[in-house]
Amino acid sequence: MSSHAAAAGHIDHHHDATTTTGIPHKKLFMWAFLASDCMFFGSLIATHLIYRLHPPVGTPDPRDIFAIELTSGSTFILLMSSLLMALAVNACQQGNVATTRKMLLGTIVFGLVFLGIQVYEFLHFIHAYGLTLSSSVFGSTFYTLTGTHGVHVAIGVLWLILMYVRSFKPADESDGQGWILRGFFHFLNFAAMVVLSIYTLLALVHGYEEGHGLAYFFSNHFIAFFGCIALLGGLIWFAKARGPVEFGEANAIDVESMGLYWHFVDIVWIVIFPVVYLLEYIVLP
Amino acid sequence: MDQSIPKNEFIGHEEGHATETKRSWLFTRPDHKTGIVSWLTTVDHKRIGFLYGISALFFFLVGGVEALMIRMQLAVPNNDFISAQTYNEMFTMHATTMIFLAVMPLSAAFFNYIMPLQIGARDVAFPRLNGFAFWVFLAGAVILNIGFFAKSGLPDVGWFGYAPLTATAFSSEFAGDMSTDMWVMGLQLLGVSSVVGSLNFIVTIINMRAPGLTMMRLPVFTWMTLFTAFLIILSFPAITIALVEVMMDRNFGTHFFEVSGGGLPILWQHLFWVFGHPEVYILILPAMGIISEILPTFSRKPLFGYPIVVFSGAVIGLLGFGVWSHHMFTTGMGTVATAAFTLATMAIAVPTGVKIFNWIGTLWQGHLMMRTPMMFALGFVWMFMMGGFSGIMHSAAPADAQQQDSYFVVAHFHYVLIGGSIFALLAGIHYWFPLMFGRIVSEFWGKLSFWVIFIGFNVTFFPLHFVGLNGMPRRTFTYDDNMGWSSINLLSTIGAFILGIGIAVYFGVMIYTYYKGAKTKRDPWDGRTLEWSIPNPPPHHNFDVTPQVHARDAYWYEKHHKAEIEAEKAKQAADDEAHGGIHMPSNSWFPIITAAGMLLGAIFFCNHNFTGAIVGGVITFFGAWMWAVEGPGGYHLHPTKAGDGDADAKH
Amino acid sequence: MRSSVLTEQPRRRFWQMLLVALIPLLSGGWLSGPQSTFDTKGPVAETQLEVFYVTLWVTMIIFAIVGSVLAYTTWKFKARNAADEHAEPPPQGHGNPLVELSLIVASILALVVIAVPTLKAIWYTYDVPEDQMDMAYEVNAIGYQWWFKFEYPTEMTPQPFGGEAPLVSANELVIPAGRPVRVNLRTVDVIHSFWVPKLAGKVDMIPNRGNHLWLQADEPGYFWGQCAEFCGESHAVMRFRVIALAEDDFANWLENQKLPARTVEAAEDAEILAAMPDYGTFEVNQAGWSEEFDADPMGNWEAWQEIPAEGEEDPALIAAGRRAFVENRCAGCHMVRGHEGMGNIGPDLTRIGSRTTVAAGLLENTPENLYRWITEPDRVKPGNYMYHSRIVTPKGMVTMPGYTTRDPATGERAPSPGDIEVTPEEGHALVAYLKSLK
Amino acid sequence: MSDSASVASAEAHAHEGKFHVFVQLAMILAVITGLELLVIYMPLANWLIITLLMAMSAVKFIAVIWIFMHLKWDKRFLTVLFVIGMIIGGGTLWALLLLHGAKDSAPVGPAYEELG
Ligand code: HEA
Ligand code: HEA
Ligand code: HEC
Ligand code: CUA
Ligand SMILES: [Cu+2]
Repeated sequence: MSSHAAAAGHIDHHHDATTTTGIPHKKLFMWAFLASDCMFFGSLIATHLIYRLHPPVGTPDPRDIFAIELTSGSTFILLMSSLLMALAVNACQQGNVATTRKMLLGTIVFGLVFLGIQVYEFLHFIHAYGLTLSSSVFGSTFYTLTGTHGVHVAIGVLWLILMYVRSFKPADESDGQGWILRGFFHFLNFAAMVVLSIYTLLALVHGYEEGHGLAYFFSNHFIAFFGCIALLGGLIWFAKARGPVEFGEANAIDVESMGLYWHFVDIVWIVIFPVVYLLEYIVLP
Repeated sequence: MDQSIPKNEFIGHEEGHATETKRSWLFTRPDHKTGIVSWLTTVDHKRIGFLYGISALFFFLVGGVEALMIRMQLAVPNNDFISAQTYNEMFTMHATTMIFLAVMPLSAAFFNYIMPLQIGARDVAFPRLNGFAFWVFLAGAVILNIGFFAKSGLPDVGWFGYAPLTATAFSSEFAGDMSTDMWVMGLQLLGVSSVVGSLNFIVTIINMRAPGLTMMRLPVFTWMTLFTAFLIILSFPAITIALVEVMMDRNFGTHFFEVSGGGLPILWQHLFWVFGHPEVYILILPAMGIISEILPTFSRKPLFGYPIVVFSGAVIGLLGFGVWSHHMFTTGMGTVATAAFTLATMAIAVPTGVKIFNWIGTLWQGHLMMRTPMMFALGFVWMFMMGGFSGIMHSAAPADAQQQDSYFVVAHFHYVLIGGSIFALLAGIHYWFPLMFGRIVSEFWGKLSFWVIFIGFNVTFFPLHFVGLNGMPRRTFTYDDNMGWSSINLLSTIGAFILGIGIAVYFGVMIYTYYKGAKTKRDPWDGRTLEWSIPNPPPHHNFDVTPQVHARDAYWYEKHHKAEIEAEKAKQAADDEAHGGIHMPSNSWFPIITAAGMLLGAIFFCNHNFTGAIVGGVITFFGAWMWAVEGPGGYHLHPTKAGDGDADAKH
Repeated sequence: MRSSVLTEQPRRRFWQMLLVALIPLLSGGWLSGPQSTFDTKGPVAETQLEVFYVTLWVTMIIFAIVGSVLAYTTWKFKARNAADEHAEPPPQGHGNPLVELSLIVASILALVVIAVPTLKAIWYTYDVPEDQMDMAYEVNAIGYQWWFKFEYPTEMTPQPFGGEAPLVSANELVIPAGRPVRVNLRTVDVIHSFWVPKLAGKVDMIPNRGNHLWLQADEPGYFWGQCAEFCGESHAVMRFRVIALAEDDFANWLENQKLPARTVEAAEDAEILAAMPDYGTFEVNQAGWSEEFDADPMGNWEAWQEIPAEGEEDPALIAAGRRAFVENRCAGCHMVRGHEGMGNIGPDLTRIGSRTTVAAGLLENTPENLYRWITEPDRVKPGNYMYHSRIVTPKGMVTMPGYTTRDPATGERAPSPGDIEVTPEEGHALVAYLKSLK
Repeated sequence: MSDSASVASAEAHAHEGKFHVFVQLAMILAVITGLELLVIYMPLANWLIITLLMAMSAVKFIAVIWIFMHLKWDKRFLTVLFVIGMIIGGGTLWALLLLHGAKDSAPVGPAYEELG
C-alpha cells in the first residue's frame, strides 16, 4: 500500500517506504511466485525431455511435423510483446496513462497473435499429421508442455485486458455501480472481440489455404467480419475520454507485477523454443 | 477473538478512495464483527489461524480414527474386521489426512496466528489472499473426503499414488469410479492453498517486520515459517505437474504413465518424491521452530547458537531438495545414483544434529520449568532423535533394501511424524493457549495427557521396528500367525488405543479449559518474543503501538528495559496517530466465493460434467476479478486515544 | 497353534499373546520369523545385514552419548520448586562456536564410518560379482496382480502350438543352491517387488523398466517371499516361495519340469471310488498354513514331489476333473502343457500338484485348501482376477462373467448367465486332477 | 524515501533513458533468435551447436530478467529470490535427465522393443 507516498505527490518506484525492505509487497510476491513457477516448468520440461531421450516405438519424427519458420515467428512476436510490456510499465511509472494503454493494447495484440499461431499450429499438427494428445507420448508431452505455456499466455492476456479496462475507472465514483457495470461490458466487449476476431482470422487463413478468394471469405463469414467491426466500434466508444480517471502512477506497481508475469512467460518460451523445437534438428541422428 | 469494534470506528477509506457510502452495493464490505458472516468473510490472520487450527484438529481425529481401524484389523492374524478394499482406503486416507489435512494446516494455523505477532505486524501482507488460502484448503479437504459419502468410495492408491496403479485400468473398479480423480483434484487444490499461503507468508516475513527487527533478530519460529514457505513454493509445483499428468492420463487419453503407450511409471515416483521429501521437512521444520521457542522460554535462557540453528534450518531445506531418491533405493537406479543419494541423505544428519545439540545447549545451565509444553518439547527431542536415527539406517541403501516398504519404515516415519511433528504441535497448542484464549491448562491434566500419549506412542511404534526387520511388509491387510508377527501387532494395537486415550484426554482438557479453565494474566510463561507483549486474547489490531525491536528475544529485552521502551512507545503512538491511526483491512466475500468456484469446478470435473466445471471456472474468475476491483479497502483504528483500545491493565 | 483356535477361544488367545508380547527380545522371538532379515542364508542378505549393524551400532552409540547428556541436563538443571522457577534468570549466553564446530566434525566422522561399508555394499549387492558371472544362473520373475510367474530363459520346452519357449512356473521359484542367481524383474501390470528377506533385499518390478537383482542360497532350503510394493487390493496376499536345491536335485527337477503334464489314464468304465469329504463353508481370510508343514518345509516340499503310488489315486475322478477343467473354462486361462489347458492369463498349472502352495503362496496346497480356492476364490483372495475376469477399457475396468457371486445379504450364490459355477462334485474332481499334475 | 524534487527529475530522466534501453535490447534479442535458428543449419559438431544454443538462450534469459524485468535496478534480494527458484528448478531438471539417461534407466518392454 503505497498510499502515503502517493499523498506526497511522487512515487519512488524502487523503494516503498511502508515495507521493511523497501520492496513493494506485490513485487516481492510476484518474484516469489516466479521462483516457484521455475520448478513448475522445470518439471514439465523434464517430462518432455525424458520422453525425448527414450522415444517409445511409434514416436513420430518431430522434424516432419514442426514448421520451424512459423514457430520462430511466434517466438519473435512474444519477444516484441515483452518489449511493449516493458514500455507499458515504463509509461505507467511516469503517469502517462495514454501511452500505457497503447502499450497494453499492443501487448494484448501480440499475445493474441502468439496464441493464434499456437492454435493454428495445434490444429495443423492434428489434422495434417494426426498428432494428438493420445496418439503418442510425444503428443502428450508436447501438447501438455506448450499448451500449459499457452494457458499462461492466455491468463496473461486476460489480465492485460482487465488492466486495460481498469485504466478507465473514473476518479469520480459518485455514480456508484455505474463504472462497474460499464467496466463489465467493456470487458465483455473486449473478450467477444478477441474471440470473434480470432475466429474470423482463422477462417480467412483457412479459406486462403483452401485456395478460396476474398469474395468467398466475405460471403461466408460476413456476419463474423462485421461483428468484429461492430465490436471494434464498441471498444472505441468505451475508450472515449470521460473526464479524469483513477489510474496512474499509483497503479504502476500493478502494471509492473503483471509485466513481471508476462516477461516470465516470455522467458519460459525462450527456453522452450531451443529445447523443444531447435534441438530436434540436431540431436537425433 | 470477538473484538467488537463500534461502527463509528470506521473513518472511511484511504486517501483517493471513495468513502463507504458511495460504494456500489456489490462492494459494500461485509463489516460484521460477530456471527457466521464475520467468519466467512474474515481477513484477520488470527481468525484464519483459528479456522485452520480447528479444521486441522478435526481432521487429526478423523485420521486417528482411520489409524485405529488399521490397528484393529491388524490386532490379530487373519482378521476380517474390515475388508482388504476398506483397509487400503483407510491407510491411503489416514496418511493423506494426517499429512495434508492435519499436520500441514496445524502448522499453518501457527504460521497464521503466531508469526505476524512475532514480527510485530498487524496482519499478513495480503489478508484476503490468506482467507482464500484457507477456503481452498477446506475445498481440497472436502473433495478428498467425498468418498465417505459417494458410491466410488475413498481413494485406495496409497498416499504416494504410484503410477500405474492410479490409471483408470487399475483403480477404477467400475466405469465412472472417480475415487482416484477425487484424490488428484483434492491434492491439487491443497497445493494451490499451500502455495498461495506460503507466498503470503514469505512477503509478510520479508516485508512487514517491526522497525528494528532485522532478519538475524527474527524469532526462530518465524525463520522456520519462512523456510517452510520456501520449501512449499519450490516443491509443490513438482507434484502439481505430476498430478496434472495423471489427470490427463485418466481423462484425456495421454500416455504419461500409460505403460502400453511407452509411459514410464518411474517418472511419477521421481516427480512425487521431488515434492515428497521436501514435504517431510515441511512437516518438521515448523515443529522445530516451535521447539526452539519453547525450550528457551522454559529454560529462561536464549536459544543456544541462534545463528547456527537458523542456518542449519536453511541447510536442511536446501539439502532436502537433493535426496528424494532415497525413497527409491529399490527401484534399480544403478550404483552411482544410489550412492549419490545415500551420501546426500546422510549429510542431512549433520544440520539436524546441530539443532539437537543446540537445544541441549539451551537447556544447559538453564532454570528448567517443567511445565506441560516443556514436557512435550523434551519428548519431541527424544522421539525425533530416535526417528532420525532410523532415518539414518534407511539412508544406507543396502540396509534399506531389507527395510523399504516394511514396517521398519512405518516405525521410522511415525517417530518423526508423531514423536516429531505432532508432539511439537501439541506442545505449541499448550504453549500458546493462554495467549489465544486467555486461559491456562491445568498442569496435572496436561502432564497426565503427555505421559499417556508418550507411553502409548512408544508402545505402539517401538515394536514396529522389530516386526519390520522380521519381514512384515507395510500396507498389508492381513498376515499369518506363522510369521512371528502376531504378538508385536497385538502389542502395537494396544498401544494405539492407549495413545488414543491420551489424545482424547488431551482434547478433553483443552475443551474444558476453553470454557472453564483458569483465567491467566498476560505473559504467563515469562515469554521472550513479541507475541507475549500483547493482552490475551489479542485485540483485533494486535499491537496498540507498533513495537520497536532492539534485540533478539525482543520482549525479554523490553521487560528488562522498561523505561526506555515506555518513552519510545509514546513517541511511536504519536507517530501512528499522525498517519491517521492504524490501518486495518476490511472483510471480503470474494475469497470464499473464488474458493467455492474452484470446489464446484473440481467436483464437476471429476464427474466428467464439463459444463459444471466451466460454471465453476466462471465463478472462480468472477470472484477473482471482483476481488481485484473491490480493492484492498480498509479502515483506521485509534487504539491509543483515550477511552478505547487496550483495556487490559498494563503489565 | 492353528489359527482356528482363534475363533474358538478368542479370549484365551488374547491373553496368551499379550503375555508373549511382554517378553520382548529376550527369546529373540521378535526377530526369528520365516521372513527375518537377521537369519540370513546367502551373501547378499548377509552383506545387507552387516551394513545394517554398522548403522545400528553407530547410531546407538550416538544415542547413548547424546541421550545421557540430555538426561543429565534435564535432571541437573530442573527447577525443583516454585522458588527455583522464580529465581533470577540464568546468564543469557548465546552459544559457543567451538563446541558447535567439534560436534559437526564428530557427526561427519560418524557418518563416514557408516558411508564406507555402505558404498562397498552398494556395488557388491548390485550385480553378480564379475568372477562368478559365468556360473550365475538366470531366471525371470514377472509380477501379475497378484501372483508371480517364473521363467527359466535357458531351459526351453516344446509348446502346444509348436515351437519352443522357456520353461514357465508360478509362485514357487526353484533355484540351484550355492550358485549366484540373477533374477530379471518384469511386470505385466502395476509395480510389484520381489523380496525374499533371508536371501536378498527387495528390488521392484516396474513397468517399462529392466530391473534385476541377484541372490544366492548358500545351502538348499525353503524360503518365504512376498511382494513388497503396494499393488492393489490383494497386495498383502501376493506371496511366493523360493526353494533352493543342490545342483543334482535341481537338474533332476528341471528335467521333470520340462516334460509335458503327467497324465493319469482311466479305464473307460472306471468308477469314482474316492469319498468326497464335505468341507463345509470357509471363513473369509482364513489362515491356510499348518504347523506340520512349517516344522519341516523342505522335507514336505520333497514329499510333495513324489508321484503317488498306483492305487493312491482315483483315475476316474481325475478324468472327471480333467473334463471339468475344460467345461468350466479353466483351460482358457491356465496352461497345462500337454493337456487341454492353453491359457496364459493365470498361473501355469502343468506341475501344480507338486507345488506346496496355491493362490500365490497363500494357502498350503492341501486338497481342502485347493478345493477352497477353486470353489470360492473370492473368500480367499479379495479382488483376484480368477474370480473377476476383467477387461480393461479406456473407461475403466469391466468385470466379465466369472465365478458366480454371492448375494451379500444372504450369502447365497446368485449366478448370472455365463458365470462359472463349480459344483462340489466338480470341485472334488478338479482337486484330484490338479493334485495329479506332478 | 527520496522525496526531493531533484531526485525525482533524475528518476524521470532515467525512465526516459530506459525507453531506448528496452528497444535496443529487444533488437538484440531478435537478432539472437535469428542466430539460434541459423545455427541449427550450420555444419558444426552437435555438441558445439547444443552449447551455442544453450548459451544463446541463457543470454536471452538473463537479459530479459535483468533489463525487462529490471532486476538490475531493483533490490538485490529479488535476484537472489529468483535465482534460488531457478537453481532448484534447473538443478532438478538436470538431475532428472541424468537419472533417466543412466544405463539402468533405459526403458525395456513391448513399447520399446524395436529400439531395445
Ligand atoms: C517429519 C518427517 C520426516 C523427517 C524429519 C524425516 C527425516 C529423515 N528421513 Fe524419513 N521419512 C518420512 C518422514 C520423515 N523423515 C516419511 C513420511 C517416510 C515414508 C514415506 C513413505 O514411504 O510413505 C520416510 C522415509 C524415509 C526413507 C525411505 C525409506 C524407504 O521407504 O525405504 C529414508 C531413506 O533414506 C528416510 C531417511 C530419513 C533421514 C536420513 C532423515 C533425517 O532428516 C534424520 C536426521 C536426524 C537425525 C540423524 C537425528 C539427530 C542427529 C544427531 C543426534 C546427530 C548425530 C547423528 C549422526 C551423525 C547419525 N526416510
Ligand atoms: C502426521 C502423520 C501421521 C500421524 C499423526 C499418524 C498417526 C498414526 N498412525 Fe499412521 N501413517 C502415516 C502418517 C501418520 N500416522 C503415513 C504417511 C502412513 C503411510 C500410509 C501409506 O502407506 O500410504 C501411515 C501408515 C500407518 C500404518 C501402516 C499401515 C500399513 O502400512 O498397512 C499404521 C499401522 O499401524 C499407522 C498407525 C498410526 C497410529 C496408530 C497413529 C496414531 O498416532 C493416531 C493417534 C490418534 C488417535 C488414536 C485419534 C484419537 C481420537 C479419539 C480417540 C477420539 C475419536 C472421537 C471422535 C472422532 C469423535 N499409520
Ligand atoms: C479368468 C481367468 C481364469 C479362469 C477362468 C480360471 N482361473 Fe485359475 N487363476 C487365474 C488367475 C489370474 C490366478 C492367479 C490368482 C491370484 O493368485 O491372484 C489363478 C490361480 C489359480 C490356481 C492357483 C495357482 C497357483 O500356483 O497359485 C489354481 C489352482 C487355479 N487357478 C485353478 C483354476 C481352476 C480349477 C479353474 C476352473 C474352475 C480356473 N482356475 C479358472 C485365472 C483364471
Ligand atoms: Cu504385488 Cu504387492
Ligand atoms: Cu525422504
